[in-house]
Amino acid sequence: MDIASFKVIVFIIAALVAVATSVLMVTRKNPVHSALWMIVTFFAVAVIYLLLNAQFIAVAQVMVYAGAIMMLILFVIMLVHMERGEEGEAGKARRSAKTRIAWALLTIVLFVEVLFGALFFRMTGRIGAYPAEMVNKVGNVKTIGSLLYGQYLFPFEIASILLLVGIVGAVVIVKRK
Amino acid sequence: MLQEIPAGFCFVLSGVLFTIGAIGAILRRNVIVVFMCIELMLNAVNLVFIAAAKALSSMDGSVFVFFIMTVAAVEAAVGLAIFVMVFRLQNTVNPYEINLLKG
Amino acid sequence: MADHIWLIPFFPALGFIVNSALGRRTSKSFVSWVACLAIFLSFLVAAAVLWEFLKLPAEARVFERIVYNWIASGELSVNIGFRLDALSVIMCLVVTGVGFLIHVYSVGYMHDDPGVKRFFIYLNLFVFMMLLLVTGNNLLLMFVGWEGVGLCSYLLIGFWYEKDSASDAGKKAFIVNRVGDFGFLIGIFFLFISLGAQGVWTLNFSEIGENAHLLSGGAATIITLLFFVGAVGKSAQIPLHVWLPDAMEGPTPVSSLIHAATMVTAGVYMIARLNFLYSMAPDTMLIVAIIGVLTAFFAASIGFAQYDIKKILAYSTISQLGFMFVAVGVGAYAAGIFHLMTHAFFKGLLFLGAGSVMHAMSGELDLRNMGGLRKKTPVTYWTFFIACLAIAGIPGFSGFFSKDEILWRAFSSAQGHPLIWLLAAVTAGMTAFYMFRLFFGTFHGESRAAEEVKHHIHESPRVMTIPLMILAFLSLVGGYVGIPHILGGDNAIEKFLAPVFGAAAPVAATGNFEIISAAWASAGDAGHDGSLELALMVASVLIALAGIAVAYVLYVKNPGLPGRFAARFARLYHWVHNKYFVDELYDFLFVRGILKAGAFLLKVVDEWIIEGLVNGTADWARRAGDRLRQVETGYVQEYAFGIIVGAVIVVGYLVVLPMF
Amino acid sequence: MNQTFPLLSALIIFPLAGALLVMLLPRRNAFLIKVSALIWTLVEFALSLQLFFTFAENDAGMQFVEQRAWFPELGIDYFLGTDGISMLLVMLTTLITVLCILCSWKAIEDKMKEYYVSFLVLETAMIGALCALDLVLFYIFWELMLVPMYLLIGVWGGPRRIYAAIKFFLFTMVGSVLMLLAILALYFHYGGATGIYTFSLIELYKADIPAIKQYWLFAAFALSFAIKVPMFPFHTWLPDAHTEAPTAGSVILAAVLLKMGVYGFLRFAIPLFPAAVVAATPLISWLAIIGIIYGAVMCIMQTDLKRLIAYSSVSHLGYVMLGIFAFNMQGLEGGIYQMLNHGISTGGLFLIVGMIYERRHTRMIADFGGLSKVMPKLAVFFMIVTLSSIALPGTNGFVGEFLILLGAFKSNMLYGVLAASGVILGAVYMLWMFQRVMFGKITKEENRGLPDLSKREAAILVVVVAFVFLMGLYPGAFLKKMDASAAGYLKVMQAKTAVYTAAGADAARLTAAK
Amino acid sequence: MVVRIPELAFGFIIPEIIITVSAIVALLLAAFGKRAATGTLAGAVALIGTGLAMIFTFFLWDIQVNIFNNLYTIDNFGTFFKGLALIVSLLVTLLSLRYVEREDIVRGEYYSLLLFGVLGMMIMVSSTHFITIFIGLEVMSIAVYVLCGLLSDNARSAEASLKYFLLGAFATAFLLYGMALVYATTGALDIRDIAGHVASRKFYLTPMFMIGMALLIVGFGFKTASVPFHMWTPDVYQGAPTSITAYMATGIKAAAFGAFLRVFYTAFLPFQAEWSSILWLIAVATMTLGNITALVQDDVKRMLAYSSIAHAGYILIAFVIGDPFASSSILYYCLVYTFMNVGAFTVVIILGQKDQENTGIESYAGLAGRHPLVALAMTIFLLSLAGMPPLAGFMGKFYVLSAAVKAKYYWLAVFGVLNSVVAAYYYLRVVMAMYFREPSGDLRRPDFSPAYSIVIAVSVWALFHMGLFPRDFLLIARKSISVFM
Repeated sequence: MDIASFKVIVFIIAALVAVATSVLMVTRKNPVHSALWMIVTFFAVAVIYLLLNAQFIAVAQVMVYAGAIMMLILFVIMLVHMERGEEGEAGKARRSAKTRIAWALLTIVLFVEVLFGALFFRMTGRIGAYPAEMVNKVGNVKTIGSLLYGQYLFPFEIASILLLVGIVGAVVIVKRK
Repeated sequence: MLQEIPAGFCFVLSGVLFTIGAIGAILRRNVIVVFMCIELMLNAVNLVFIAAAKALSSMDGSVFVFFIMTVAAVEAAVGLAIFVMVFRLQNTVNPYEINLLKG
Repeated sequence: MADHIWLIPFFPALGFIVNSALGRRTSKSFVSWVACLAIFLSFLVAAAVLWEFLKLPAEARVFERIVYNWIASGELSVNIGFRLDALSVIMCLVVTGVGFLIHVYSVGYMHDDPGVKRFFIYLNLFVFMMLLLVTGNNLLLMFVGWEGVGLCSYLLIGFWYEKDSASDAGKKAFIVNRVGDFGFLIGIFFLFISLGAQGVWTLNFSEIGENAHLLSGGAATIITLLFFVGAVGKSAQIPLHVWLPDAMEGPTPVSSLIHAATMVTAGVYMIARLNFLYSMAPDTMLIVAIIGVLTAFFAASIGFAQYDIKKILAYSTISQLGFMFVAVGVGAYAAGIFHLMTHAFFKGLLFLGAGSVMHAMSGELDLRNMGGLRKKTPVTYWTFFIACLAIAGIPGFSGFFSKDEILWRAFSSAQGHPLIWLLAAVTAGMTAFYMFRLFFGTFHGESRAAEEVKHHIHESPRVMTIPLMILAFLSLVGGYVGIPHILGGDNAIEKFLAPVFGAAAPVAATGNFEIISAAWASAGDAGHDGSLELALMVASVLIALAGIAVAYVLYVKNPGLPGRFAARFARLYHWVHNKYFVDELYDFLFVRGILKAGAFLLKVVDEWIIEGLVNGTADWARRAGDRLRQVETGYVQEYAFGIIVGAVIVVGYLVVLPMF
Repeated sequence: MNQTFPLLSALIIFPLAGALLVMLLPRRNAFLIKVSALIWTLVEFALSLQLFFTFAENDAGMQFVEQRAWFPELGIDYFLGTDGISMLLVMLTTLITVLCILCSWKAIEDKMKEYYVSFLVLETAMIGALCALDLVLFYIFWELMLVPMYLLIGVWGGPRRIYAAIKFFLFTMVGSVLMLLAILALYFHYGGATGIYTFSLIELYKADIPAIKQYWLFAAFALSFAIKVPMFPFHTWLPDAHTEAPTAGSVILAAVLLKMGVYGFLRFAIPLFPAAVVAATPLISWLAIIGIIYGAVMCIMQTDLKRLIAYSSVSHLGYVMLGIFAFNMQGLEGGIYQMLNHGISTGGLFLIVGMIYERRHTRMIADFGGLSKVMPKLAVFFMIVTLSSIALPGTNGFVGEFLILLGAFKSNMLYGVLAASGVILGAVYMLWMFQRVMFGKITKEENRGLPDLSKREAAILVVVVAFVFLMGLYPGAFLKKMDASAAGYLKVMQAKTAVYTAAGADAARLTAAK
Repeated sequence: MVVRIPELAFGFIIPEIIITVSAIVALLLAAFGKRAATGTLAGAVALIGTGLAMIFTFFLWDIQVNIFNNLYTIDNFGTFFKGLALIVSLLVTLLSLRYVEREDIVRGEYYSLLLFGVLGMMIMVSSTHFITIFIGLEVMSIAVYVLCGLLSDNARSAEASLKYFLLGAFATAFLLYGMALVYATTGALDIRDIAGHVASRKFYLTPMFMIGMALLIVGFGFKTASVPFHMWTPDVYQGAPTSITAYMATGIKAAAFGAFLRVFYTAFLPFQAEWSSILWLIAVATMTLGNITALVQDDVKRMLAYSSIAHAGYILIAFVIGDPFASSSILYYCLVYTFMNVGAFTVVIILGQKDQENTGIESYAGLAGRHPLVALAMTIFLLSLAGMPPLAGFMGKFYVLSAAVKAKYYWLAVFGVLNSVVAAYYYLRVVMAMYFREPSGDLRRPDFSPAYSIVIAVSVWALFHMGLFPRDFLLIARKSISVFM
């Protein structure tokens, strides 16, 4: 088994896992279970990132999403005792199962439309300056780092402000009278 | 045998994840789960960026994904604060019970 | 004098203005005498003009004076200008003369009425308008007077506005007149346009007269018919006669002045004034004559069965106006004007007499409650008697000359016809009958009045009786200005009027009528040695005498008889008594018709269709708004779903649609 | 006065300045507010007299022209001017405004300041709309008229004022927004064809527009103006607006605002789109005739005085439209003259009804009867104005109506005859109304003690009646002012329409030949 | 491997820097200052900062330069919208001075977030790169998510915040997906690169690219509150603190339109035929739906929310047309809309009290009698919103419509004007209540403060000025738009 087909097999497995766990995430009644399944999804996606030569992103995915964000979410779920399940009476009465299925189907139409695009995908884009070999030679993290602190310094700085805004926002909301 | 993972595969997968996220976002009755579904949709977006970056030999996609992640983190922080606030005031996080504003 | 003819209408106008301005601050008598004086001054001016006319050769007897340009727009240019010729000077004299007498009479008659100042103000305004009608030098000015007298008639009929019947009658008079005016107005337009098409844009009488020959026969017929519609309205001819009897709601001097002596004759005057047009339109003239004679006959027949003395006089007026129309219809314009004049005397007198009777009887009008007044009101009795003789056409009295002239011309002239004569003659007999029925019923026999009324019966004051006497005198001698040749006179009035009507050489009649009339004309010519005329005269006098005799038998000798007649011919009596139900017919056709149509339009078109559309749109928008607001459920996931739907649509539109 | 003094601008700005002044006055001092509004409008009237007397009668073109660039990139100018047609309407406006202020003296006690401010602003808008020769400027004034009138109806109106006000506003707005589009389309068409992008009316008169496009544009303009006039199927806002408006509101609405519709036709819709005019003349004439008769029949059915007079306006404005669309001298001048007449006489009627209303607080005809007895002075004025309204000769109404009917008859006999039948109906409804209100016995106790006219009221009505007679007896004073303009107008229109009628005739001949 | 450190072009972003610094100062004041005075002080800082930024923005006029490795651009278009954002900031800060105190909102942070939001807007409209656009958008959005929920102990405010946040994140996912797909097909994130690539003929229409474009429409459509992505608008506008509603209705909308415009007019201009046809539908739907639903609203704040949807529809008319004339009218419209809307919301604020907003239309009954000047001002704002001359709202509509007519979009124009008639009805309903009705209920003193008066006076003056002398403003707008065409 050469490396390429191995990659494909791993990809297929990771993809299936991602789909399956995300379906589970959506269907679990208990939000804690959902959150846990979601973490699995994130891991699966991180695997795909690795396959796509995006090591830095894969790591960041695990750290930021699976680690930080999901922990935060779980924490909040526990904090406000939302793990009891979600189905309140008001929600039940509101929409019948049929409607919900119809909604889901309509959303799938969107997917079909998007699929349409994916299937007709051709390489029309401009080829960039960072072929895989070059990136691998320099190192993925280093490349991204140099881009972030170089070319994309400005948005990077703004992102810091964004984080500040986020912090202030979260604090204000919680501390407000 | 395939040399590389075709970008099309990733796009399809991303589409599937996006759709699942969207369906979850409109059907689940817990705002936190809804928010998680939205995060899933963002992941789908990330997947497209990474796959495209790979296919195009470009790093811009990865950089973008980095920013998306940052934003996702910030959103999570603010969003969860908001959920807590709503929960405190209305004692529910069921979106179907939060409708003082309508019409 | 020629430069001062504007004074004729000016004095009444001045009287009107002075009285309106000062009326509130001055006494009743001041107002009344100012009014009388104004009329009298006009009369003097008119008389002076006449005097001057008589000194001038016949052709020169036209005074015209333009005061200022009134309306000018494009080709249309209308002046305020006055014109006096033989015709209008006679009219002026009648209007101011009779008008003055009636003014004076009114001073007494209206003495106790609280609205006496208003009365004289209206009356002066009326005379002004009437003089404007008569002296205006163009059609539009005539129309101003025409409508103006209508207005005054309206105001004066409704003088006692607190009585619903009075204000109803006034309104009815005005509206019916407006129907006629509508015809008049269209006639003016048609004339203006038709002449304009020939390059003459004018409404001036003399210019129209000079250029009338440019019109085609058809145009002339239409124009004259339209004008005739106006005349029918103003002069209360069939079918627009309905207003005049009701007009008797006004004070009696008003009935006398407006609804007997002057205004109602305006139609006759107008046709006479436009004789050059009518002479071009024999078909119209035939219609005029037929309408005239039918009106005369039917109005007289209604007069048989009325009990209200003023109503009887009103029908008599209609009937007499019919005679005048017969005259102008057969081309005997001078005869028509002659009768107009004599009629002004005797009918004015009759009304004033009736007013005097009312004065005596405390306002009683019903013939059934009168009788025996002869002793107590001698002046009224005798003057009334003279007037009755005049209207009946007893030789020697004014009515005889004028009526006989009409009858003869109806028989003999080119447009005349024996049938017209026959009907007219019969009508003359009927006139004699119902007038004497009135006369006997009022003055002879036992008094049928209530006791308290009886005590108050007294002769009117001098200020009222003197005008009566003067008018009686005029009724007696007024006819002598027009003694026919056959009786040895020279028909002075016809001669005097000849310059006005001279141009109006009657055109030969056309159509079927041509044959008959031609035959009769030749017959007339053949017998025109005087014997035929004399024979007819005698016949008409006999008919009139017969009428009087029958009246005498029925109402003096044998008073029970009429009741039995009425019972015998109950149905006929019912019809006649109710004036052939014309009022009811009109009420059904027009009044109710319009009300029904109006109700329909209001409900269906305005409220249902138009408002329905408008409000329907508004409602629709509101309901749509309500629907749409229900989409805003307040559920955040439904909003998210909305975004998805939008995305599906946008993506579908941009991506999927172009694929097909 | 030299010609350089911007008289029209002064006329437009002056009331606005007055509005600002009144706004600054202390609210407490009601008398001061009233008097300053009155003086202000009087001075405005005096200013407009200057316009009247310095107006050159023989000049068919625009006079007192002021043109200043406002937005040169778009070709929007501050462009004013007046001719014999608009000048007289300006006069009418300034006169009627004075009367309106006077008649509101006692009637308005609530929010007095706002009331007079609204009135003054309205005056500015009206005069502006009459003088504007730039389409955008015109539109601005045109729309500006809506707001104060809306407030006048809505704030100081009767019980159903809110409905009436909003109906008035929306009806008018539907038309005017479409007109705005048409203005723009015209602008771009002309700009595209000639390269001159301008909203100047004088320039746009030269536009040569394909017939089909003309139909559309004319339809948009005509709709706007027809609603304002109002012509037959668009009239239903009028009875409501009139009925609910305060007296002065009804007066100004009837006397001036309705004229704006006709004026719009005259100044804009007709000269700009000759081909469409040729095609639409029968339609408009028929609508006018229907309006005349329909309005009259509606009047007969009314039980509310103001509603009745409102419907009579529909009828009268039908005459005006008919006259104008006769396209001859008599019809045109008659139409313009009748606009002035209608302003005076219907304005007068509303004034009188307002005076009665002030005393009795009802407008239902059935509540009256026999008022002549208690109010003899009012009866006289009422009678005169009524007669003027039914066009009795000697009054102003006659001159206008006669000219209109003559003009209509000249252009099409059938139109003339049908329209003239309105003369009969006019007498029917007006006299019946008069009878029911003024004649008969006093049946209602409340009516017995009504006071007669006060000096102020009498003064108002004396002015109205003076104009009734002045215009009836000496119309030359006014007709002369418009003669040159009207003649010039017709000449231009004939030249313009000749192209289309001739083309139409040719086309007809061609098809016949086939 | 070359690390391209961008040149330090701080001279061109002084306004942004000033805003950031003021925001941080305000924040620090909130954190360390004494309770009583800091709020006002923070407000003052915000005002001064905005004012300074405005002055420096003014100096940027007519400068065209790309900085930070072409991620950021200074051009008249961006400068115009920056100025607009600063105007919004100034007005909203002013009216917040009293409002925040009344509603007991945490003040230092409030101003800080407000300024951060403005910063986001400024970045968003000056960005020529998807990443910067996105980051700017998020800075703005996150700040506003929080601001929406700042009414203390107010469930509605919290709910508004929640809804806005959830839907905002949801829509952002669509926007990002769109960007990703565009990137995947073109390989570029810089909008000029995209345009260049599209124009270089190597590119042909692929479905994926179109989907990307479509999803961008969805994303921007959400921020601009276009139908059918508008559904959050009424709820959020109603629930948020009124000052923030004004801020959202004017600032955010303008910034979103700015970015929308820049992206579509730069990157997707060759596909104008495609996107303008779908936007045609969206424009009509937006106008109609906004107006018709506003008809039945009894809550003035909510009604204004729907009206803001409708106004987005009018702006979209010009967007659809897409010639320079039309585009410049968008700018003018946004400017005008800012003043009338802020003014109207200020009046809404004045009539409210702590914990009692009094936004029901019945609270406006008889206002003219009690407070004639407030009523007059409100009338002017509403009439301007309705497009009555000579107010600026009319001129705005006038330009939009003339652009439509010029480009022969007659039906669009007809829809536009008919909608404005519908709109007149509900604006007039408020006028009606103020002037025609008698007051009902207890008459409490409205909450006056000089700050409100200044905002109202400035807005009224601006509406008259821009209505009567629109020339300068439109010329500026034209000049701004000329960077694209």
